Amino acid sequence: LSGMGARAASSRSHANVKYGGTVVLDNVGGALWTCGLNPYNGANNFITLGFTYETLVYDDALNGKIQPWLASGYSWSNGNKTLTFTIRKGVTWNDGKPFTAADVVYTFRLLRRNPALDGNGDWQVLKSVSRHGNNVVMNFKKVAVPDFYYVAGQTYIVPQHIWSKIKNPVTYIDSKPVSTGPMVVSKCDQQDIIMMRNPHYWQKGKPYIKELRAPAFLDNGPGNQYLAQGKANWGCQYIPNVNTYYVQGNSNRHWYYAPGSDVDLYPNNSVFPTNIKAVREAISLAIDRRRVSQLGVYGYLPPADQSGIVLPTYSSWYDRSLAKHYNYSYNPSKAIKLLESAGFKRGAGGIFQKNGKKLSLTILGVAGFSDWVAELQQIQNELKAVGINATVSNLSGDTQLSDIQSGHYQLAYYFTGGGPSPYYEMHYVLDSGLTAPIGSTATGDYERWRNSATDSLLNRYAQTTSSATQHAIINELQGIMLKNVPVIPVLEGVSWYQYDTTQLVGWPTRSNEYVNPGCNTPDQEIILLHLHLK
Amino acid sequence: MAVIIRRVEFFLITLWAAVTINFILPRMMPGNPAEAMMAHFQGRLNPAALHALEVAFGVNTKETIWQQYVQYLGDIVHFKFGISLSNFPVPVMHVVMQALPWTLTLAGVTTVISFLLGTLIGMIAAWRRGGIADNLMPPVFVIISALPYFWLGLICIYVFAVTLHWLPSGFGYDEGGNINLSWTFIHQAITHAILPALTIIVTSIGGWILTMRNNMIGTLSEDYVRMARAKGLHPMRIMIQYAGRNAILPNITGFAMALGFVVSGLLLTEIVFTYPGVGYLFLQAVAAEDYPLMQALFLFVTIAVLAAVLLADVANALLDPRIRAR
Amino acid sequence: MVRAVDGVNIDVQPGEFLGLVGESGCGKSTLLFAIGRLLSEPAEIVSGDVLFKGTNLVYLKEKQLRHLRWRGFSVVMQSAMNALNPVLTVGAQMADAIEAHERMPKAAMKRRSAELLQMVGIDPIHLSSYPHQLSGGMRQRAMIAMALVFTPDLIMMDEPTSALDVVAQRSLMREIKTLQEELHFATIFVTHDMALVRQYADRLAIMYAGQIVEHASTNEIFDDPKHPYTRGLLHAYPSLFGPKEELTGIPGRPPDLRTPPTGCRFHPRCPYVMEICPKEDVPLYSPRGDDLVRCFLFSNEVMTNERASAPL
Amino acid sequence: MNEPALRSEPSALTASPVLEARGLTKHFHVGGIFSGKTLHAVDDFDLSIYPGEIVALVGESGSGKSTVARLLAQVYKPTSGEILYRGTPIESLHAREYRRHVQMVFQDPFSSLNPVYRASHGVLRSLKLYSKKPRSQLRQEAARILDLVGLTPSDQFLDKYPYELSGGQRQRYGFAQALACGPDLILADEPVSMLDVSIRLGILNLMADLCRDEGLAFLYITHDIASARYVADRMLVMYAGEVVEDGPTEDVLQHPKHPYTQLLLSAVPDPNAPAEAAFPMEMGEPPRVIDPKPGSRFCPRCPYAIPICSQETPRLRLVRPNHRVACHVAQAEEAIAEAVAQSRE
Amino acid sequence: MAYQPIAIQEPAPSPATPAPATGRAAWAAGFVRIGAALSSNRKAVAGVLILLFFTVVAIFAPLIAPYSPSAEAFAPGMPPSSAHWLGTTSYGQDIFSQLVWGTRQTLLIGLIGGLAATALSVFVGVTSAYLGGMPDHVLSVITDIFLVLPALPLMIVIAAYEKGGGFWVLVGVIVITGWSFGARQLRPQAQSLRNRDFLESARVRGETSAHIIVFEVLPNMVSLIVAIFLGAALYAILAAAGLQFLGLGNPEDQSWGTMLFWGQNQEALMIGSPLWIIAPGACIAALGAAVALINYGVDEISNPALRGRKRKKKVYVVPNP
Ligand SMILES: Nc1ncnc2c1ncn2[C@@H]1O[C@H](COP(=O)(O)OP(=O)(O)OP(=O)(O)O)[C@@H](O)[C@H]1O
Ligand SMILES: Nc1ncnc2c1ncn2[C@@H]1O[C@H](COP(=O)(O)OP(=O)(O)OP(=O)(O)O)[C@@H](O)[C@H]1O
Ligand SMILES: [Mg+2]
Ligand SMILES: [Mg+2]
Repeated sequence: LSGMGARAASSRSHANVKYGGTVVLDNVGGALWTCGLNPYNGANNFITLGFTYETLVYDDALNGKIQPWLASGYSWSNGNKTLTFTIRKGVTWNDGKPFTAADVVYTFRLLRRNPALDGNGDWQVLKSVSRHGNNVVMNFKKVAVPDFYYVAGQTYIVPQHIWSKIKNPVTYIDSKPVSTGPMVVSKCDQQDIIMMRNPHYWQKGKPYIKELRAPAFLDNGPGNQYLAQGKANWGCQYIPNVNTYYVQGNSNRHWYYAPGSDVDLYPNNSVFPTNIKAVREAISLAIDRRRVSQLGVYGYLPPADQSGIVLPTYSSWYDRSLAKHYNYSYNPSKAIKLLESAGFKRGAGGIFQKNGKKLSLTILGVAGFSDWVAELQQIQNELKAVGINATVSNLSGDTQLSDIQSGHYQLAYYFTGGGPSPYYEMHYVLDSGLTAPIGSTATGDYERWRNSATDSLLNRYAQTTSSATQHAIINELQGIMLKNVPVIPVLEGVSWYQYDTTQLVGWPTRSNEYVNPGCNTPDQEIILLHLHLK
Repeated sequence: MAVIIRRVEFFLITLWAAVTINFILPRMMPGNPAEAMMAHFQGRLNPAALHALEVAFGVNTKETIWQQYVQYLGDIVHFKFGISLSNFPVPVMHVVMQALPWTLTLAGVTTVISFLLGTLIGMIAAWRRGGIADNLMPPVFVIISALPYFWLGLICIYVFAVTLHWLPSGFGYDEGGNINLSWTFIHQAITHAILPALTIIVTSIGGWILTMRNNMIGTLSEDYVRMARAKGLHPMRIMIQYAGRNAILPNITGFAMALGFVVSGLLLTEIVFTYPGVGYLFLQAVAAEDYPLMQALFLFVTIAVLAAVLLADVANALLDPRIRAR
Repeated sequence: MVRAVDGVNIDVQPGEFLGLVGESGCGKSTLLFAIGRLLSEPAEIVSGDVLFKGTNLVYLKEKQLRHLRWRGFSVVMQSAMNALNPVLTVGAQMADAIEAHERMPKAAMKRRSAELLQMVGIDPIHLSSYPHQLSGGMRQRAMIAMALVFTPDLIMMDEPTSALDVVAQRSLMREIKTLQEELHFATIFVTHDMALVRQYADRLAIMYAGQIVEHASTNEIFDDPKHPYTRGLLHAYPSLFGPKEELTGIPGRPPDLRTPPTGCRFHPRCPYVMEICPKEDVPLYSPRGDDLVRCFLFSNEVMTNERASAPL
Repeated sequence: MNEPALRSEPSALTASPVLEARGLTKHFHVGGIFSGKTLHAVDDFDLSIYPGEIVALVGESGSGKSTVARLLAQVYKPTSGEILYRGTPIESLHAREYRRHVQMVFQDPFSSLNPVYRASHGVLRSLKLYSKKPRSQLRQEAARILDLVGLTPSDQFLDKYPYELSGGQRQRYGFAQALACGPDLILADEPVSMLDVSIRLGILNLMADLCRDEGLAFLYITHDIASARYVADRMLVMYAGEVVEDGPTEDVLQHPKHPYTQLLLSAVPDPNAPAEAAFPMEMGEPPRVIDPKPGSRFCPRCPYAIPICSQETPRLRLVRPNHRVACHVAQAEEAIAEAVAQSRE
Repeated sequence: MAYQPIAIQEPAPSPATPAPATGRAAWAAGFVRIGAALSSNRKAVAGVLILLFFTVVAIFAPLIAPYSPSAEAFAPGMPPSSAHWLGTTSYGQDIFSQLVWGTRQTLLIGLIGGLAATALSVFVGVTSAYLGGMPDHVLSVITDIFLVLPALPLMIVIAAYEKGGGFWVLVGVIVITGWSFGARQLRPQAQSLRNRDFLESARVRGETSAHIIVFEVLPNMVSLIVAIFLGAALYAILAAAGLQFLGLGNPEDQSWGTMLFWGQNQEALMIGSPLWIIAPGACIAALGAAVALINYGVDEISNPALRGRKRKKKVYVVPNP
């Protein structure tokens, strides 16, 4: 056995903890609740995952630390092609039925039967899942160690005795989940979801709090107001000028935003002018990321690093010397020099051009994201300042995504996907396995970066469980990011997180960041388990 | 009889047209619901989820547009609206039914109040031509009716909810309240509806005042009103039975239309006040390219308007014998 | 400011049928409305009195007036089409009138209404009909029935037959006349049809430009018209039966009441115009008997001075 | 009898007619789209008008007089029947060609002038469309026409606005517009119905003058039978969409053959005669013009009706020289009288 | 019965402008007539003054606005001061400058949207009424369908469907959803005109249908058309503000609606820059009120019965002779 935490989840003494209290979770869903809590397809499941359905392990996205959860242990074997879980004993479903390895196997087979439910793509890497007594054995098609995060950390286990009776699990609404988690949904209507403490929860004595309530918000505005009025004690959204609006000098109100994955400018690597490396470098140098952040979101999103490493979250993976060598800090004059040395000449209005082609491009943004609109406006101005004529086109979210996926763009502002190590983001933005020719849908690598060295690095990473090898590979990938600038990280996305200690304590804090803060799934369960009355 | 046949004919043609537009519009929109869902989650979903979503939503269906249309018409006839994509996997009917009562109540009550009040004020203003009521009310409310009502809503929230704490700023009822027919719930519902209702009434009443006043001034110069005076009738009776009743007739259809429109027109109000009605669902459905939901909502609103217009015809016929004869 | 009716004196005795004739727009309807205090803005009575059985209506409070209306005097309006409330049944409108002045059980009210309709030749079934369900002639009759609810002392009728063709007109006129003889109410009957009043009126008042120009018994006026305008009127009618002759009518056109001609208002069109006519207002005076006329031609002083020079 | 001879007898009766209508029929669709009801506004209308002739068209209100005029003026399309202008079917004439020669004066002088223009707008437009005179002389020409219809001083009347005009003046602008086209025939629809006596007379005299001086023909539609007698050579009596009597004016008035004509004439108030006794058919059902059944339409009100009246539609037949009537009874009487006369001979 | 002098107050004097003899002038005269009548109506004068004020602001925006509206050049969230009359946004833009520049687009939307919708209403309404029969039936049903379709949701669908939702998309959406109301009002009036004898008179005179519609029918409806235009303009202004507020316009446009969008997005009322929301809303309200007032005036002008009775009644006493 390897990589196993010694103890089951934190089990400190409950002696001096007061029970009771209500958590009011202010997580804007942009819709009224319809109580679709199906863990695989429910529109509202984000509010309950973790609290209700649980995963085999808890894989912390901030530091990659793995805690055993419904599985009390796991091991890799067969050249990392076989993964064996030992299923925890003494866990029961909240209807009192015991939880067994059969439920786990059932869950995975359910996903295989219904690709519509397999949102993590488990069966793109899995070959088979079978039960051996109290163990569950998974065979992989190919070595894919990083997929452990999805298979073990993001796949929610459902009860066989309930789900096997459901005719169509894809359209199963599941408004009262039978699950293993610490809370039980007691009421759900369009305005409120209320969860009560699960008395049968497998972590004895937990949770401490009695009730969790999540009102529905159509929009950030009312959600923020609710929070600011002190009606909710756990918030998960962007609040403009949070100190004025929310904290208001109240020492019980806090916020801190932990960076997770970058927001990038994707330069289309196969069209002019973003196929020119110098142009991409110049863009990266021309952007004053701090100011962009300041304008868009009051500086709450930290400026991103061209290496693609989210700091300080993954600082242990960061190659400082390499970054220093390439030095992508804000430097417009260097950007201009680069363009000049690449053969561009200043033309009308100070815009560079080469062979009669103007250095002008369109940036795709999203009209609905006001912060992006503001940020792109700033970026557009900064690019103009170095002689790049950028115009912003703000589209609807899905149109933008569709254009990005099909490669019909020059420069686009979009998210990246993350995971418990920088690998996940690197994989998302650089793996040519995810890309597609222009006109077809890419599921990652939207900029169409095709480089065999990169691909083999990513491949090698997927095969190893050795931390040292992983670090070495990530270092090399940072080199590629800095040297070739396939994508341009601009800001680091954060998990929005506000909390109120008037009644409840035990929140993760900047200094005690025991879990990825915010409202991530299933991470929010860990926070809940820590909360108790003052 | 002919009137009713003509009405039913109009009803059917309009319904068909609305249903068809309803079918075409969402299909003309670029993108697809799976991508909309991905975009909604702002990069938090695993890229692999797109495939799962497409399978679940049946995005890349091979059916021709005609097959889809026929299928669609068939479903509508059977009141099958399918599953809402943005609320997957909850059926559209459930989503709509959850929201509809709120909107209907708010819209219905406000429109009726606004119509009755406006009509009354208009009637009095015209009756006391040149009096204080006449010189003050119509212009003031006409100006107020030019206010953007959502903006008025924002200001009201700021003043009455945030600053003064007199009234709740949103929702249909208190947090944690239970929806039932208890007095507590009704009381909550009323308190929560006051601000949204107020903004709607205040901004819509001007139109009613003005049209009623103008109609009434017209009927007041009719010979039958002079005749009523000659007969020595009580002034109240002349104002209501002779001038008022004839003046209100042209407004009834407008009233019905308004009744139908507010169902969708409440949209901005509902957003501003986080009111749990169908208005917001529209926006959500459009943003998420949730065809089934969008179609159902369009259909419901169109039917609501048409039904209101039909009702107005009935009311007109009841109040105006001349129409009955035709 | 238009003086639509200016200095008019008329009187009508119980049981009398007074015809009021004049060109269109000369103020006939306005006069009737003024008598009933039914002028609506912007029209108003600026001076004068209306003595109804000794009571001056002009100074009566609206409330007192209400009690006098319909019981004392009633009106049949010019356009029956518009004078009935389109949304109430004929019966309801009659009941309205009754209720306003008298407490009466519903059944009695209905009986009375039915009686009245029958009296004017309408089937009482039409009590529950709406105005639009009646023909023009029936509507006129219904109005007359309504005016008779309390058998008032005075009924003012404003061109009650203008909407009808000759056949219908004649039968209605005959009914009015019969009713009047039976019930003995006074009638003021407005029309511009000379032929009609010739047949039905006891006395005639001829109006021109807001003034009465001649007021005498019907026979007197037809046999010996005095005012040149009356003469013109009589000479503008082609006859269906008499000999065919060329007619000339009255030259010129009616004056604009905003700026009425000075002196005698008819002088610009008058074939007998004299020097004095544009200069002095003519009073309505009686050259002989009860007949009144507003023309200098018959004034003694003028006559002696100028008669010789003016052809008559 | 003082016969003022307003104008010479219609000498042109022998010439060819200006306008001929044959079997003119107009049905209106009434009710909703699904109700198949048809209103027979005009049925089987025949007419010939000769140059210099005035034909009066009288009849009950709603009997289809205006509809006839509008059909002849091509404002309505006939349901069936044909109209010939000087022997040519009008379909084969250019629209403007026909307009130029056949003009109409509308019933209501208050709505026939466009309130946004000077009253002379119509006259000037007509001249612009049809006059061969140079543009600069159009105004002069218009003034001449206004003079002709008695709107003097014409200079002043050229610049007046409709709201400044009295009814009689408006009516004459209508005439002026019609005249400006230089027509052969004017269809005058109740041109005097709402005017008071003196204005009425002015217009009648004007028509007579025009007829005599310019050889114009008129179709004069009216309720006022006395005025028809005053100007018209021939008189047509309509009842419920059908012509029931047609003959020289004096003859029709002296010898009315159709019971409706008799009723009509008896009802005209006569200032020289006191009111007389009721006429038997005064009251009675209004005629049925919506989906009528065959038979005489006057039958339900007719005291002389015989069985055939309710079964067979009577046709117009000659009963006296130039005098035709559509009545079974009158025709039968005439036949008997003729037979008697013949047998006497 | 005794002596009866009666006075009738003259109706408001008929408009002084003479009716012209030619077609084009009839149009002009129609407008002149309305203009003249408007100037005598106090409410309308107030409306026109407000409108003029905004027009001047829009035309001279570059001169009036102290700063560039989009420059994020100042400290964010500043309260009103002499340098920034209305303070700054949370992006550090000058609110007053934004307000001034925003006048342009808002006015343009009202003008262009109103004109286009009116043109469509007139075209459909009048054609339908004039042609009658089947075309009338079809056009009326189309009008009614557009009237019955829920406008705001339809707008949202169309606005979302056209990427970015720029100015022209906004105008297009407003026109598509806004014309039917006017057409519905115009049709009966055109229909009642259609059977007026002066049109048949023109037809008998030999005029073409096009000539009759343009030069005989329409000049008679100038005041209704103006009223419809004002209604449509008001609708356009409010609808555009609503759409932009929802983020369905182009958020980079300078207009009052987008200001509301940004202000609401940044929770301006809560973070101490309330003027960011209050000012543009108040401006929309003022502009809307101006249009509503003018409309009110036009209403009174086109319907003489509605004219106010502001003049004191003069009572003339006629001396008894
Ligand atoms: N409301 C009003 N405003 C202005 N002038 C008016 C008003 N009512 C009537 N008049 C004027 O008063 C005069 C008399 O009108 P009135 O209706 O009494 O005429 P009439 O003799 O009844 O005419 P008719 O025979 O056509 O009914 C007319 O010149 C008319 O223009
Ligand atoms: N456009 C139309 N649509 C339907 N019915 C019509 C139309 N025009 C006329 N009618 C009907 O045709 C019949 C004849 O009407 P018309 O106007 O010709 O009568 P008229 O003899 O001129 O009557 P009046 O003397 O009242 O002018 C009437 O019953 C009328 O209702
Ligand atoms: Mg009158
Ligand atoms: Mg007619």
